[in-house]
Amino acid sequence: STPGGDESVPGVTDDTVTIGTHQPLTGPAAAGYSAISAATAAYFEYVNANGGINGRDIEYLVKDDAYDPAATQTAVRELVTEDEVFAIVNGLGTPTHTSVLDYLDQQGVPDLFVSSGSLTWNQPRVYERTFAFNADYVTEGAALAQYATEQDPDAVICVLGQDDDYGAGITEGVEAVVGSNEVAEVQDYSVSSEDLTAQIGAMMGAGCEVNVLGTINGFTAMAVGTAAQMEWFPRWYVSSSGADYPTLAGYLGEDLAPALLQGMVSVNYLPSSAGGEWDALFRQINDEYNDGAPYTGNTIFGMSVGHLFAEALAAAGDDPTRESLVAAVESGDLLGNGIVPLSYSADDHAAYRAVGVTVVDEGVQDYAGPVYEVAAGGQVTAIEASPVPLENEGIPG
Amino acid sequence: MRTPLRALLITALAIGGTFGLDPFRNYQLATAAACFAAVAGLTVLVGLTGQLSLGHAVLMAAGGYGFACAASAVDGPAPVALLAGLLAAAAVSGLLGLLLGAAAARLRGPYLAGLTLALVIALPAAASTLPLGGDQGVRAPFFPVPEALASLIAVEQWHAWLAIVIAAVAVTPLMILRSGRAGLRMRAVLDDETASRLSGVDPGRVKTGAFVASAVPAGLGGAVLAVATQQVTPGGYGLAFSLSLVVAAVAGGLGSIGGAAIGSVLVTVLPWAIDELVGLAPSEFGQRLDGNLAVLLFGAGLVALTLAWPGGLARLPRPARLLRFATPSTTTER
Amino acid sequence: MTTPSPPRLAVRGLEVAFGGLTALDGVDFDVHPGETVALIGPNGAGKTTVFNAVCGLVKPRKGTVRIDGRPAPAKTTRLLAAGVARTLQGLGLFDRLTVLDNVRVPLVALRDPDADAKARSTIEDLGLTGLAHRPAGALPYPDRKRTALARALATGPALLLLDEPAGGLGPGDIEDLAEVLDGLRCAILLVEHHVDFVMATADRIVVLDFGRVIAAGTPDEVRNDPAVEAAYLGVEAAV
Amino acid sequence: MSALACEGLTVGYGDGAPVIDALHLDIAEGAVTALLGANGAGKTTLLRALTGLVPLRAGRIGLGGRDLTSMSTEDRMRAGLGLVPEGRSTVVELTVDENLRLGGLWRHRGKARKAAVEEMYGLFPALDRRRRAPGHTLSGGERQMLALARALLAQPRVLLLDEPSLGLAPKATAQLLGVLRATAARTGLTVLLAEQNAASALSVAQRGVVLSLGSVAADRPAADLAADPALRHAYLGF
Amino acid sequence: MDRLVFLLSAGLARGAVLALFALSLVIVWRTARVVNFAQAAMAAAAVYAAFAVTAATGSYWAGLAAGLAAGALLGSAVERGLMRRLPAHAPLPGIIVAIGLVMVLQAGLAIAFGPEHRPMHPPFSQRPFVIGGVPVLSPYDLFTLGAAAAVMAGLALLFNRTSLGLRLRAAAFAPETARLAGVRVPRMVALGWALSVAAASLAALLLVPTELGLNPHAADLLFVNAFAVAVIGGLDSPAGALVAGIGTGLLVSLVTGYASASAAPLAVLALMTLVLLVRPGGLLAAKEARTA
Ligand SMILES: Nc1ncnc2c1ncn2[C@@H]1O[C@H](COP(=O)(O)OP(=O)(O)OP(=O)(O)O)[C@@H](O)[C@H]1O
Ligand SMILES: Nc1ncnc2c1ncn2[C@@H]1O[C@H](COP(=O)(O)OP(=O)(O)OP(=O)(O)O)[C@@H](O)[C@H]1O
Ligand SMILES: [Mg+2]
Ligand SMILES: [Mg+2]
Repeated sequence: STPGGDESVPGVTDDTVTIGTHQPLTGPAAAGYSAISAATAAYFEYVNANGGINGRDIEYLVKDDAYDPAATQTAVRELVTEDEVFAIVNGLGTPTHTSVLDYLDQQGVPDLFVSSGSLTWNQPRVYERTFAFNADYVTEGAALAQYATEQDPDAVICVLGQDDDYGAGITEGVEAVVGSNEVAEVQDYSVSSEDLTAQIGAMMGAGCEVNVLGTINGFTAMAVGTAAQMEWFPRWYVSSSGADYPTLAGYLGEDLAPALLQGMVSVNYLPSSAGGEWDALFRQINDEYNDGAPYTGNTIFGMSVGHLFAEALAAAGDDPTRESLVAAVESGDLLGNGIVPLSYSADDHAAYRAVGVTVVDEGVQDYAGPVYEVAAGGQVTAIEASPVPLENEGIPG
Repeated sequence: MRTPLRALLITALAIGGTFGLDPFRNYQLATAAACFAAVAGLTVLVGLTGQLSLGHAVLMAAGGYGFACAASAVDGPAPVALLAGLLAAAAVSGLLGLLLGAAAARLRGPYLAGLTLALVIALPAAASTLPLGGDQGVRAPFFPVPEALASLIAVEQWHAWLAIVIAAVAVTPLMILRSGRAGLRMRAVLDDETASRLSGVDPGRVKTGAFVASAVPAGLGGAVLAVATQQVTPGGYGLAFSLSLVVAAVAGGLGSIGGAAIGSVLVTVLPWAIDELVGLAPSEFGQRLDGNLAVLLFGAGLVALTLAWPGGLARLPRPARLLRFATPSTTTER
Repeated sequence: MTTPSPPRLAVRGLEVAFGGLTALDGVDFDVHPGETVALIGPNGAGKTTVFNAVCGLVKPRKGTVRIDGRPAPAKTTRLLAAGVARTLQGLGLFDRLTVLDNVRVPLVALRDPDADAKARSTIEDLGLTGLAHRPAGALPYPDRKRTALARALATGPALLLLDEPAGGLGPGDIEDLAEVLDGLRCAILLVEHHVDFVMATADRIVVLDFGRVIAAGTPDEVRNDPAVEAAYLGVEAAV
Repeated sequence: MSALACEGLTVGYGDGAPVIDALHLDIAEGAVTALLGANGAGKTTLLRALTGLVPLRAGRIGLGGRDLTSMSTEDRMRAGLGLVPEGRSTVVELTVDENLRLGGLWRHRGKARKAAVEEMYGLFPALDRRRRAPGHTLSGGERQMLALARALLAQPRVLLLDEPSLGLAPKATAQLLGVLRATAARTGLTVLLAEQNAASALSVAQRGVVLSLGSVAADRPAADLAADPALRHAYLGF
Repeated sequence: MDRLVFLLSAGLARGAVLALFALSLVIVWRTARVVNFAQAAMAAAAVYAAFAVTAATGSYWAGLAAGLAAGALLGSAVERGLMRRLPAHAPLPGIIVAIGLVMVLQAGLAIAFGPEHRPMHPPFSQRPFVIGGVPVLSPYDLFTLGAAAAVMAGLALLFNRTSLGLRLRAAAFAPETARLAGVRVPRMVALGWALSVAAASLAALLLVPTELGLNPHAADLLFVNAFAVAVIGGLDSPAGALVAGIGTGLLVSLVTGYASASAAPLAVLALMTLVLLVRPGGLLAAKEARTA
C-alpha cells in the first residue's frame, strides 16, 4: 500500500525515506563544516544497518553549495523538485539558508534543524515548518556573560565577533546581561581576512580581561594564538560554534594547545563529555561508518542532528507524512540527546534555550559549571542539567 | 527591423520550450536566462571595445537590489511592481555602469580588470555598510502564477517565462546597437584609438557608453535572478560567479550573442551536470571527493575546451575566420 | 581687389618639447586654400610632431595653430568637424573592419545621414569597390594605403594632412597617388621622403631640421638650397 | 661559394595558395643582392620564411653549408643569419641603448659589447643623441636606424633587409647603403636587400633577383637588370 | 599613539608579504604579458610541497627550498604545458585557462590533503619585541621583511642590471624582435613564470604561519589584494609593487584597527580608485606611449 493513503508522500516509499541537505563541501568554508554532513550520513548508515526507522532506510542526499547562497538555491530546488525529498534537514549557514527559507515555506517542505544560531529559524507563525537546531547566538552570549560576571563581577569584558549575525547575536547577548555601556571594546573580523593582529592589539590596549568570542574555530585559535604572541593571556569565553577543543588543537598544534587553551570557557548542550555513553557510541559509529575521520565537535554535532531526525521520523508514525513529521517535532515529546531539554513546541521552534558551561582543563573540555536558561529578553537563570540517557543503542523507534 | 523580429521568434520558441521542461529545469532555465542577459552585455563590452570587466556580478547585484527594493516598495498589482522593479534595476545598474565606465575609459586592460575585481571583493562590505541587509541580503517579492494560468503551469515555469521575456528585452537593444553605428564606433576604437580620434570618434565616450550599454542588461539579469529566487544576497554575486560570467563570454565566443547564450548554459548547467554524473559513480573514495571531484572535472574541461577552441564555441563553424585573426599580419606597419 | 582670405592653416612660433628634447623650435608656415605644401627634413626633424601639434595630439609649449583664421580645436575629435583630415605615418587602419566600414567611421562620427552612399562613392573613386567587404588588415599593402587615404577623403575635408603617403609604394602606385592628389581641390600638407614625388606634387616646400625651418620656397628653390642639400638630400641624392 | 641556398621553398598562409612556390635561389658570398618585385610579390614572405618566422611548407635552407631548415628562429640567428624586418622592429618598451645591447647580446660580452655598441652610435649619430629615450618616442626613421644597428651588432654572415629605406630621408638612405656596402666589403658580409625602390637598390647591389608569381623571374648582375628595358618595364616599374 | 605604532608595525609586516606577492604578478606580467589568475592556487600547491618536506625532514629550511623549487617547477610546467599552447596577443583565453587551473588545483589539493587547515610553524619566534610598552615587530616579522626585501632587491637587479633581465624583458615585450636578436624566447618566458611562481610561493610560505594554517585557499585573499597592489603600483613596476604593497598593508591595518575589518576591502577599493583617477597606469607607471 502507498504510505499515507492515496496521496503519495514525497520522499517516502515502503522501505526508504529520502531527505536532503545543503552543505559547504568545497570552497573556503569547507574546512570548518564539511565534516558535519559526513558524520550525519555515518549515523544514518548505522541506523540503516540496524533495520532503519519503522522499517525504512534513511537516504541522505548531501548537496554542495560552497557556502554560496546562489548555489544553495539551486541545490535545494533540485532536492525538492527532482529528488523529491521528504524534508530538508540541517541546511547549514545563515546567509545560505535564508535564501531558501521562503521557497521551502511555499513548497511546504519541512525544514528541520537548521545549522545556525540565527533567530530567523524560530518564527513559527511565519515559517511553520522551519526549526532551529543550534542554541541561538544571543542565548550563548548571555550565558557566557552571566558566567563571567559570576566568576568576577569587576572584570573588564570585551567582545570579538564575526562581522555578521553571529558576532552581532553574541554581542547582543553579552550586552543584555552586562549592559551595553559595560562592554569595554567590541571588535569584529571578516572571514575573508585571516589576520586578527589589529583587533587583538586594540583589545589589549583597552585593558580587556574577559574576551567573549563570537568566532568560528579557526579565528578562535587565531585570537588565542595572536594574543599569546603578544604575551597577553586574558580569559577566553567562546561561543559553542568556535570552541571545539580537538579542532582548536588542530589549528594551534597538539603541543601548544593544552597550555594556550587552559581555562577556556564555553557553552554547549550536546553530549560532548569524553567517556560518556553517547560519546562511546558516536566514536564507534565514526570508526565503523565514517572511515575513522577525526572525531571532533563537528562529529558529535552531525550525529546528534541525525539522531534527532531519526527520533522525529520514528515519532511521525508508521506512515509518515510531512504534516505528521512537523507535528512530531512540535509535540514537545522529542528528547534529543542534549544535556538540557529540547524546547520545541507549537509556539517555539528553537531547539535549545539552555546551555551548560564547559571549561578546558589540562587538555580536556568538559561540562564544569552551571547550566543556564536564557529567556527571550536575555534574563538568565541557573537550572539543573538533565542529560538524556542513551537507549536502544542510539536508534529511536 | 529584422533583429526585433528574430528576437520575437526566438523568445516565442523559448517560451514554448518551457513546456518540455520539469520545474527544476525551468528554474535552471531562468537562471541561465539571467546569466545570458549579463553575459550578452559583457561579451559586447569585451568583444567590441576590449574592456575586460571582472565585475559584472556587481552590476547584476546592483540590478537585483534595485529590483528588490523598488518592487517591494510599490504597493500595486503585480505587473506594476514588476515593471517598477525592472526600471529601477535598469536605472541602478546603468548608473553604476556610468560611474565605472567613466573610470574605465581611462584605464587599460589589466588595470580595469584590477579595479573591477576590487569592486567584487568590496561588495559584501558595501552591502553591510549601505542599508542592504548585510550578508542576509534583501528579500524580493514573490510573483505567483497569474490566476488565468494557475491551472496550466507551475511557478517555476512562470518564472522561466518572465526570465525569458526580460532577457529578450534586455538583449535585443544590445543586438541592434551592436550592428548599428554605435557598434561601428566601438569596433573602430578597439582597433586604433588614435585613428578613431582623428576620425572624430571620442574613445572615452564610446567606452563609457559601451559600459552603460553593457551594465543595463546585466542589471536586468540581476532582476531576473531576484524574480526566480526572491532573494538578493552579496554572497550570491561573489568572485566565483563574476568569473563564471567571463568564462561564459569567452567560452561562448567573444562578441557573439549566440555565444553568450551557449556560454551561459555552459556555466549554469555543466557544473551541475558533472556533479550529477559524478554522484552516480560509487563513492568508495571517501568524503573528500564530494563536490571537489566535480569542481576538478569542470576546471579540467574548461582548460581543455579553451586549449582546443581558444576563440570560443560560437566561432566553431568558421575556423577560417579565426585563423586569419590569430596570425598577425606581416604587413601591419610601414 | 578681393580681400585675401585667411590661410587654411597658419602655424606661428610653434614650440614643442618632450622632457629635455626640443622637437619643434619656433616653426612658422602657412598653407593656403588649394595649395599643396610639402614638409620635408631629416628623420627626427619634427615633421610628424608638427602634424601632432595641429591635431591636438601633443600640446605645444608655445605658438599658435589657426585653421581658417580660428584657433585649431584643442580636442582631436573636433578636428574632423573643422574640416581637417589626417593620415598616419603607420597606417592606423581599423584592421578588423572592412574597407567600407573603415571609410564609414568618420562619416558616422559626423552623423552624416548619407554615410553609406558617401563611403561607397569614395571607395569607388579610389578603385577599392571590389574590396569593400574585405577586412582592411588582410589586404595587400597598396590597397591598405589607399583605404587610409579614402578614409581621410570621405568627409570632404578642406585641409588634408598626409604623413608619408607614398612610403612603401611601388612606382606604379606612386603615380596613381599623384594623380589622385592632383584631382583634389583641398589644401594639402604633405610629409614625404620620396623626393621625386615631392618635387612633382608640391607647390611649395618647407624644410625642417632639428625642429627649425631651414628653408622654404618652390621645389626648385629648395632643391638647389645648399643648406637643404647638406642636411637632407645628401651627396648621393641622385639615387 | 654560395652563402645562402634555398631549394624548392614553398610558403603560404593558412590553407591559401602558396605565396612562394618551389623557389630555388643561391646567394653568393660577400655580395649585396637586391631582391626585387612588385608589392605583394612575396619578398617579405620569403625573408620571414628564411628566418623561420613563417613556417615552410616544403624545401630546404642552407647557410654556408649548414642546414637551417629545422632550426628555430633564434638558432638560425646564432648560426649567422640576421634580419631587419619590415616595419620598425624595435622593442618600443626598451630604451635605445637597451635595444642595441640586446642586439649584441650573444655575440659579444662585457667590454667588447660596449665597444660594439659605441661603434654603432658612431655610425648612426641620430641614435647617439637619444641613448636613454624609450623606443616608443622615436620617429619613424629613427626606429628604422635602430633596427638596422641592432641587426648589425650581431655580426651576421648573411643579413636580410626588408625595405630598410622605408621612411628614411634621402641622405639617411644613402648613408645606410654606404654603410652596408662598406661593411660587406670589409667583413665579407652577405646582404640580401628587399626593396620596393628598385633603382636605388640596384645601384648598390652586385646582383638582382626579381620575384614574380612566387618564383624567381630573373637573377642577373645588377647592371644588366637595370639596363634591360623589358625587365624594367615588366617588373620594376622604372 | 601606542595603538598607532602597533598598527603601523603590524601593517608593515603584512605589507611586505603583499608587496612580494604583487611583485610575483609584476614578474609574470613583465615576462609574459599576462595576469596569472592561478597564482594563488599555484602558490598554495607549492606550500603544500614545502609542508610535506618539512613534515618529512623536520627542517623548515628544507621545506622552504622545496616550496620554492616546487613553485618554480609548477610555474614553468604551466607555461610549457598550457599557456604556450594559446594564441598570442589575446589575453582572455589565458585567463580562462587560469580559472580552470584554479579549480583543478584547489579541488585536487582538497582531495589529496583534505580541506582542513594545517598548522605551519614559523622558523623564528612570533613573539614581538616590546619597545616602550608597545609590542612591535617579532623576529619572524623581521625575517619576513628581510626575505621580501632581499628577493625584491635581487629581482630588481636581475631585471634592470643584467643581460638575462634584458632578455627577459625583450622576450615579453616583443617576442619576434627578441628572437631576431637571438634570444631564446620560449626559455625566457618559462623562466619568467618559474621566477614569478617561486616568488609567489615564497610570499605564501611567509604568510601561512601567521594565519589559520595551510589549506587550498590559503593564498586566495593574498592574490586578490596583491593584484590590487600591483595595479596601484603599476603592473610594470617592481618598485611600484613595493611602495603600493607597504602602503596597502598599512592602510588595511589602520582601517581594521580604527574602523572595522569589513571596511578594509572598501578602503582598498577607494585607494585604488583614487590612484587610478590621478594616474591611470598606476603610481609608478611607465610614460604613455606616443600615439602617432
Ligand atoms: N611623444 C614623444 N616623446 C618623446 N619624444 C618624442 C615624442 N614624439 C616625438 N619625439 C621626438 O621628437 C623628434 C621629432 O619626432 P618626429 O616624429 O616629429 O620626427 P619626423 O620628422 O616625423 O621624423 P621621421 O621622418 O623619421 O618620421 C624625434 O627625435 C622624436 O624622437
Ligand atoms: N599574414 C598573412 N596572412 C595571409 N596572407 C598574407 C599574410 N602576409 C602576407 N600575405 C599575402 O602574401 C602575399 C605576399 O606578401 P608579402 O608581404 O610577402 O609581399 P611583399 O613582396 O613583401 O610586398 P610589399 O612590397 O608590399 O612589402 C600577398 O598577397 C599578401 O597579401
Ligand atoms: Mg614622421
Ligand atoms: Mg614586404
